[in-house]
Amino acid sequence: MATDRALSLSVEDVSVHFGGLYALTNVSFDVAVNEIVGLIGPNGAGKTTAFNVICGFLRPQTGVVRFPVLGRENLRPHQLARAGVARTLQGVGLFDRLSVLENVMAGAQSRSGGGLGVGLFGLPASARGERELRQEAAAMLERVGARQYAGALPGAIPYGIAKKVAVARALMARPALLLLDEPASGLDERELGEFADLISTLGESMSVLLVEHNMDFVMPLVHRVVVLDFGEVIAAGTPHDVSHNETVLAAYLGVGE
Amino acid sequence: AVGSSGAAVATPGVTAKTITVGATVPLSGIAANYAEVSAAIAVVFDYVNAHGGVNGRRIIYVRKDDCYNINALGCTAGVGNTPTLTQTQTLVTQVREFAEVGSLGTAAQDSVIKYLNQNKVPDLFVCSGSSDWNQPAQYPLLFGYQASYQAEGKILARWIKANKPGATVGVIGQGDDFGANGLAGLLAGGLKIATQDQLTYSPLDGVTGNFADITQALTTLKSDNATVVVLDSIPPLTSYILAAANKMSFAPQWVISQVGSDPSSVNNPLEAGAITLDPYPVPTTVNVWNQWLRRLIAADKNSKTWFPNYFKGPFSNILDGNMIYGASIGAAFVEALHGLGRNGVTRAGIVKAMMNTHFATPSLTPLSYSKTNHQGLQGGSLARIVANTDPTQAPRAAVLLGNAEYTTGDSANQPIIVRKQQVLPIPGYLK
Amino acid sequence: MSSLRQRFPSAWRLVATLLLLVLAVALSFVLSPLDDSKLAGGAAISIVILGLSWLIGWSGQVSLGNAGFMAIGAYVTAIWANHHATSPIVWSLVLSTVIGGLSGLVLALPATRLRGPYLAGMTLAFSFAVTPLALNWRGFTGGSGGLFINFLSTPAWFGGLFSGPDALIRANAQWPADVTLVVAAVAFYFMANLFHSRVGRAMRLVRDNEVAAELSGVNLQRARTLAFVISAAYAGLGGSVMTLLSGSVTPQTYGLTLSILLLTLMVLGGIGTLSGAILGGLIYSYSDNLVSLVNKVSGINPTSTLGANLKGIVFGVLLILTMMLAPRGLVGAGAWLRRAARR
Amino acid sequence: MIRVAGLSVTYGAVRALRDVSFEAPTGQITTVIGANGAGKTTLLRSISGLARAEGSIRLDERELLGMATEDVARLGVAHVPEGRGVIAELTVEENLRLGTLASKVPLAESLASQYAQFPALERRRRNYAATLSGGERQMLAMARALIARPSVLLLDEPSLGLAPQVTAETMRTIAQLCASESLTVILVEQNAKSALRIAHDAVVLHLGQVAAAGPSREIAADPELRRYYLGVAS
Amino acid sequence: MGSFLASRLMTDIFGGLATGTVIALIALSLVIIWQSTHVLNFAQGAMGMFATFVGMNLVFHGLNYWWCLALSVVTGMALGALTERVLIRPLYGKPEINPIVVMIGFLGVLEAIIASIWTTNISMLPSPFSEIYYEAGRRTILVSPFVIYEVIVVALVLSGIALLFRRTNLGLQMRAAALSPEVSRLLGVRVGRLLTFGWALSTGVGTLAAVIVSTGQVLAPTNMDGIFVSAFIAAAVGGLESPTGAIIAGVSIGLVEQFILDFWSTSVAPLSGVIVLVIGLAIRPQGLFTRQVSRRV
Ligand SMILES: Nc1ncnc2c1ncn2[C@@H]1O[C@H](COP(=O)(O)OP(=O)(O)OP(=O)(O)O)[C@@H](O)[C@H]1O
Ligand SMILES: Nc1ncnc2c1ncn2[C@@H]1O[C@H](COP(=O)(O)OP(=O)(O)OP(=O)(O)O)[C@@H](O)[C@H]1O
Ligand SMILES: [Mg+2]
Ligand SMILES: [Mg+2]
Repeated sequence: MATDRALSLSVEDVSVHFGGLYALTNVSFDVAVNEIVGLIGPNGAGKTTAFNVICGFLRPQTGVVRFPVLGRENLRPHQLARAGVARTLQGVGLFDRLSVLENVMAGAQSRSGGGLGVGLFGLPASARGERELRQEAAAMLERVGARQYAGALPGAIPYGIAKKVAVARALMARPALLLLDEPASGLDERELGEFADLISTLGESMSVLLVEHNMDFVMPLVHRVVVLDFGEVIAAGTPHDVSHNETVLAAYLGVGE
Repeated sequence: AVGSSGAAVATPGVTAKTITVGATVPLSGIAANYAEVSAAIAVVFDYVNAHGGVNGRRIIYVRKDDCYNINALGCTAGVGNTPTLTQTQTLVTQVREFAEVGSLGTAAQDSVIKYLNQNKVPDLFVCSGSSDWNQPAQYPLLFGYQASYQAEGKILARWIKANKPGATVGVIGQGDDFGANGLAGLLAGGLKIATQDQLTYSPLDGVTGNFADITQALTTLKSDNATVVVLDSIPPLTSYILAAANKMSFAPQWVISQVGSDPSSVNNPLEAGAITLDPYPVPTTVNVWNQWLRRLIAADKNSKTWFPNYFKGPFSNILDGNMIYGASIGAAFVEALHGLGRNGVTRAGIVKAMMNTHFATPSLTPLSYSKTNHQGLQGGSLARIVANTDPTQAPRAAVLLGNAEYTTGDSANQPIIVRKQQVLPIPGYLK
Repeated sequence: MSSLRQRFPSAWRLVATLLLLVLAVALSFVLSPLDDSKLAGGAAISIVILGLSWLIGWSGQVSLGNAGFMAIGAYVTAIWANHHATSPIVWSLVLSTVIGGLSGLVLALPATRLRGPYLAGMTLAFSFAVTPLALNWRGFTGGSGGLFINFLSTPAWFGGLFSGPDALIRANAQWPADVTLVVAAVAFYFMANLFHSRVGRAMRLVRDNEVAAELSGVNLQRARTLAFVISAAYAGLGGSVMTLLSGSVTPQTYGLTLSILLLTLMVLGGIGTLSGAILGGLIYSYSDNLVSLVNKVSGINPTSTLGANLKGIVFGVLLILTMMLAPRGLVGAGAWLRRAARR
Repeated sequence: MIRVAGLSVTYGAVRALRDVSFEAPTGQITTVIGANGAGKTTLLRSISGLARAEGSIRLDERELLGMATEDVARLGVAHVPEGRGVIAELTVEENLRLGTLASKVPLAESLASQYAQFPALERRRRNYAATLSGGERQMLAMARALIARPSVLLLDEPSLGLAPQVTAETMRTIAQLCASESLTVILVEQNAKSALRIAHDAVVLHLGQVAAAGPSREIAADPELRRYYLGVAS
Repeated sequence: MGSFLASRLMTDIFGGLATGTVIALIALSLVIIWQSTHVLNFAQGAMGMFATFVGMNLVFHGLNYWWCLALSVVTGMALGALTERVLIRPLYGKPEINPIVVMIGFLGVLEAIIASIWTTNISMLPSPFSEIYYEAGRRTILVSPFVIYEVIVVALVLSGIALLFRRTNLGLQMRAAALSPEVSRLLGVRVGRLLTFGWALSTGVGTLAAVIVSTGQVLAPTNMDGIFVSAFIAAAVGGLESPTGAIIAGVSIGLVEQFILDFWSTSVAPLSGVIVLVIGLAIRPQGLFTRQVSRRV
């Protein structure tokens, strides 16, 4: 998974509110190149909202999201996708009427070539690209362990498989920054282990920001953890520091778990 | 190599025993009540066939529904974009008609006259008062039947000037040729109509049921104190306009174009008292043609499905304007054909016959064509709609006011000719 | 063969299209003049259905307004023909396509912001407005009488191919049919390419899940607009061909009813497929044969009240039954049968 | 008590369940575990009448198979489906009201008890469910099932997306309800470790068949199963 | 001059109200069907007309107007219920566009049936109230006892429907059944019955509208065609989720149309729906009165 791009991310002083509800208040954190960062916190803390701000789905009321390499701010989601930011969604978020294989191919939409003209005239570039994509997507499905579902429609596959397909789709973009929103929910313990290995490998070639409620899974995997509660950063640091932080224990992890 | 001449090529639609003619007409949709016109043509042909045909040939009459050329769900679709064209193509290429007889509707027939001309098919007695049928130079095979809306307008204008001098006149007209030509006729007849009263509505109102603009038009006319209002509308809309005016207690003298005045189609008591131009002396004048038509209908086995109202409707046994209109076209075509003899039935022959015949029709005005005039009737008789007290009669009927009036042309300088009521006798072979 | 098909898909599509075209033109020599005319009408309407199928089946945007774009193409052709009687018809076709597409762009500005029933409402309003607008702009459109142009006139060399008593009628019916078939073949070829291109996939992504599509790098606004533009261009082309076939354009022709008819034909044939569009066109052409068949079988007098209205019933029942028995249209039913046979 | 006997479900060529039999006793939590695609969701869907199945499912001698879903629900079977099943276009409180249709307890009282359990929901009661975060939606689904005071509770991966603390608390509540209100719970979980901890009995599904069944303590101790499902090297 | 303008404005406002309320009533029936089954019913107009013919035709045979009205509405409800059971029920879960096409087919069938049973001959349906407009000075104010009756009916039906959907458990269940049938079933909602009820209710309201449209007018199969399109547009502008929105949009279309007619041109009048739509949707694409529910991610 060689990527020619490298992206770091810095979230600076971001606030988002919906009417009277403060989803994020002056949140700042960053993700360095090839770093794996965990973003954790109770339900409704603002994790997904932070992702939405980073991806350009939401404009924060204050603050900015910077990708120092790109040197541009306020990009729209599709522009970010082309710049190398890929993301999985908290739910399933697959394309209902596309087969699993096509779903994975769709991940490469931002980098495959050919506009309207190429498409209309069916120029060779378009055909060749399609064939290569198909092979690459099949390999990707193999890699996440969902190969046998390639021909199925998303509605007919088990939840755990759907989550894997979603990750495969994100990887097809050959991202430089990967945002994963609860990618491991619905996986059993054995699969969690395999999945953790996958992410560690990815971390060597891209930056990863990971939201997950399963601490046994997150803590050993990430380099750094940021903890949100009620829209504010209440702690940040190494997994070890954070998991012994009093505030975090009280707000999220619970004592004695 | 295309199109050859001489007797070697058989005339389409003509065999030793039959002549096939066709028509595109509305059998369903908003103008479906005009279906009676072509049904009456068919009744005449049936009668003639039952009595040995014309010079030994039976007439096969193929009517195709074109929904008044309005694209409706399930209405004929297929070629090009208009139902009428589709059906006409079927008639020309598959039915292989000799000619069209009695096709109906201005917009409908407008959309196919080129096609018929290109394929050299005579198009006879088009049912509509448009002047489009009168273009002999460009369309030598095309013949109208009705008086032009312009001619009608001129005659109506004459009545208004004579009987309502100094009246404020308003017009509500369909927003197409029908309305425009009608208005042109009124102006050519010397009427003054204030611009704001030249009101139009969309012909599609009849399809969409959107009548708000008519109410608006009436409001304006009323506030302008119009005392005479001329309507160029099809029957359902005439009925609607009368009711809408009644709602605002607006009761001018109504003057209604022939196309939209037939009392049994309008079916509204408010129509009593209106003035109209009626080409036929129906039904109060004792007229041989009426007796004849009743006999034909009684003898025809199909007529029960064709004229449900005549047999069981509220006006049973009443001949309405459409039926007489159709019967007279049927008779006229038979007359033209009759004159050709057994061997003269060619397309060129029928066209010549059209121009040389002085047709016998129930109308009081002459029906004749010439090299330069293909319009048809040139006028009609003024009539007043009255309420009948006789329960055996239709509740309303058109009563002739006097003489037949006609003109030789549409423009202002062609005078109106008035002549005594005089009905030509029914030709012997039709009796 | 199949590997060739995979290696050079667009060349394969080109060959397939040409083969089909040759076949269809050959067929037009065999068929009766009436069938030729029906073939022409069916081919023309299938171009429009294909464009609609692309919009609805691929990009997921329901439009009830495509008859409006047809009207634009039709009027452009008529106005152009009235001013440039001698220019080759190719220009009419191209011009109508381009202006159709541009008008699609204009409608897309508000339309692409809308979803589901709201989009349906907006496009419905557009097609409802076409007739009154055409009636109102007499200067351009000739008002209610419409505009008349010369037919596709049959060239002498083509007429020379025919002889016998029917020569005139046959040549006059077949020439437009063959021209239309060529135009339709071009339109189908381009759409076949689009279906299998990256742009085609972008449409399906937008249709299924807008958020995920954006995350995959699809510019939503652009994709939805492009869908409209292409669909409108196809409708414009179809309207242009219709005008060349019928020699006239009137405001009543392209109203709401036609938009609805297009939608039903598309669904009947099979949404989002090439063959579905062809089937839709054929159904359009031959629906009255079906009605007369029913007339004959049931023995109902076609000129009686019931007989005259029978087509509404037959067409309606046909629509209902197809949706009940073959919810994916006739193409879907065909695929199902093939699968069943294989089992 | 729910008694499943000889249950089979097929989707076209896929046989999702094959001859599954087990019992879920009243007042106990029975957990169903198994790998992705083992058929766990399908099992719960057949109990609710959402999947067409063959065999027999009895709730206290009453045959559920063949009954309409709404009738099963009206017998007191509450189902928290996979993917949460909150109705996004209704408000939080409207969603909860839908849960109380058959209940005789006054609405205000039922609401209060759920708001006490899930305070996050009370703050958002007038908001559309669409605006909730993933975990908040899961809470809503749980609350809506519990508010009906069901006699049978079918939970399809309830911990999905919930913060660890909330999961633990919810499980505690359910365990309490089991004991105090003789609730029958069938719990489907990926997180087998925690599921086995609170369940009395466990059923292990493998490729649509019952691979093992018994008291959860025993299942948790079985070395083979441990290796396979708990990812623990033996 | 001032008073002339004032009376002209009065005329327009009342005229607009008269058309607008009927548009609103039909829009309301569309909203009901949308809220209770998420189907866009293109045959709504024809269904209402069919029921109207069944009942109101008896007026010509001497039956009292109100009995006929009741009969029409009951027929409409039965027709709606039957349609749902026979035509719509088998289509749940099929592509969204299928019920639309089926209802278009049904529209064709119904119109043909009406046309062949009652022929196309026209008769005026007399009104139970005076339809004569009031006069103010020399000008006609487009309001009559019948128009007042019409406005009252619309107000009553609107409040009834709004109460049903917003305040009652039945309404909540209906909405839930339409939004998510499977989840609703899991909660014990009798989805099937509610869908049938929704169709019955909607067609009943649609029939009421059709009777009002046809009263004092020719009873013709096409009476609802144009006004149905306006109603459809009104429903889309107002937001299919909101009965109040439908009413406001419907009345606005009526008013705009009336003003266009008076101050501009009759042939532009059919565009009034478009004008209201473009303005309305430009302000809020998801319908003027739909509350923002969506959260995209
Ligand atoms: N569009 C919106 N309108 C109103 N409130 C919103 C909106 N989007 C998010 N919120 C609220 O903002 C808060 C943060 O939501 P977010 O989805 O970011 O939480 P989260 O940390 O991802 O939680 P979870 O772990 O449960 O997924 C929640 O209380 C949520 O309900
Ligand atoms: N609608 C459907 N059509 C076809 N196959 C289906 C359908 N639903 C489920 N299946 C198949 O049935 C099998 C069982 O699926 P099920 O969803 O019950 O698994 P599961 O155990 O719940 O998995 P997970 O833990 O990942 O949710 C799978 O092979 C799946 O592909
Ligand atoms: Mg979240
Ligand atoms: Mg599952």
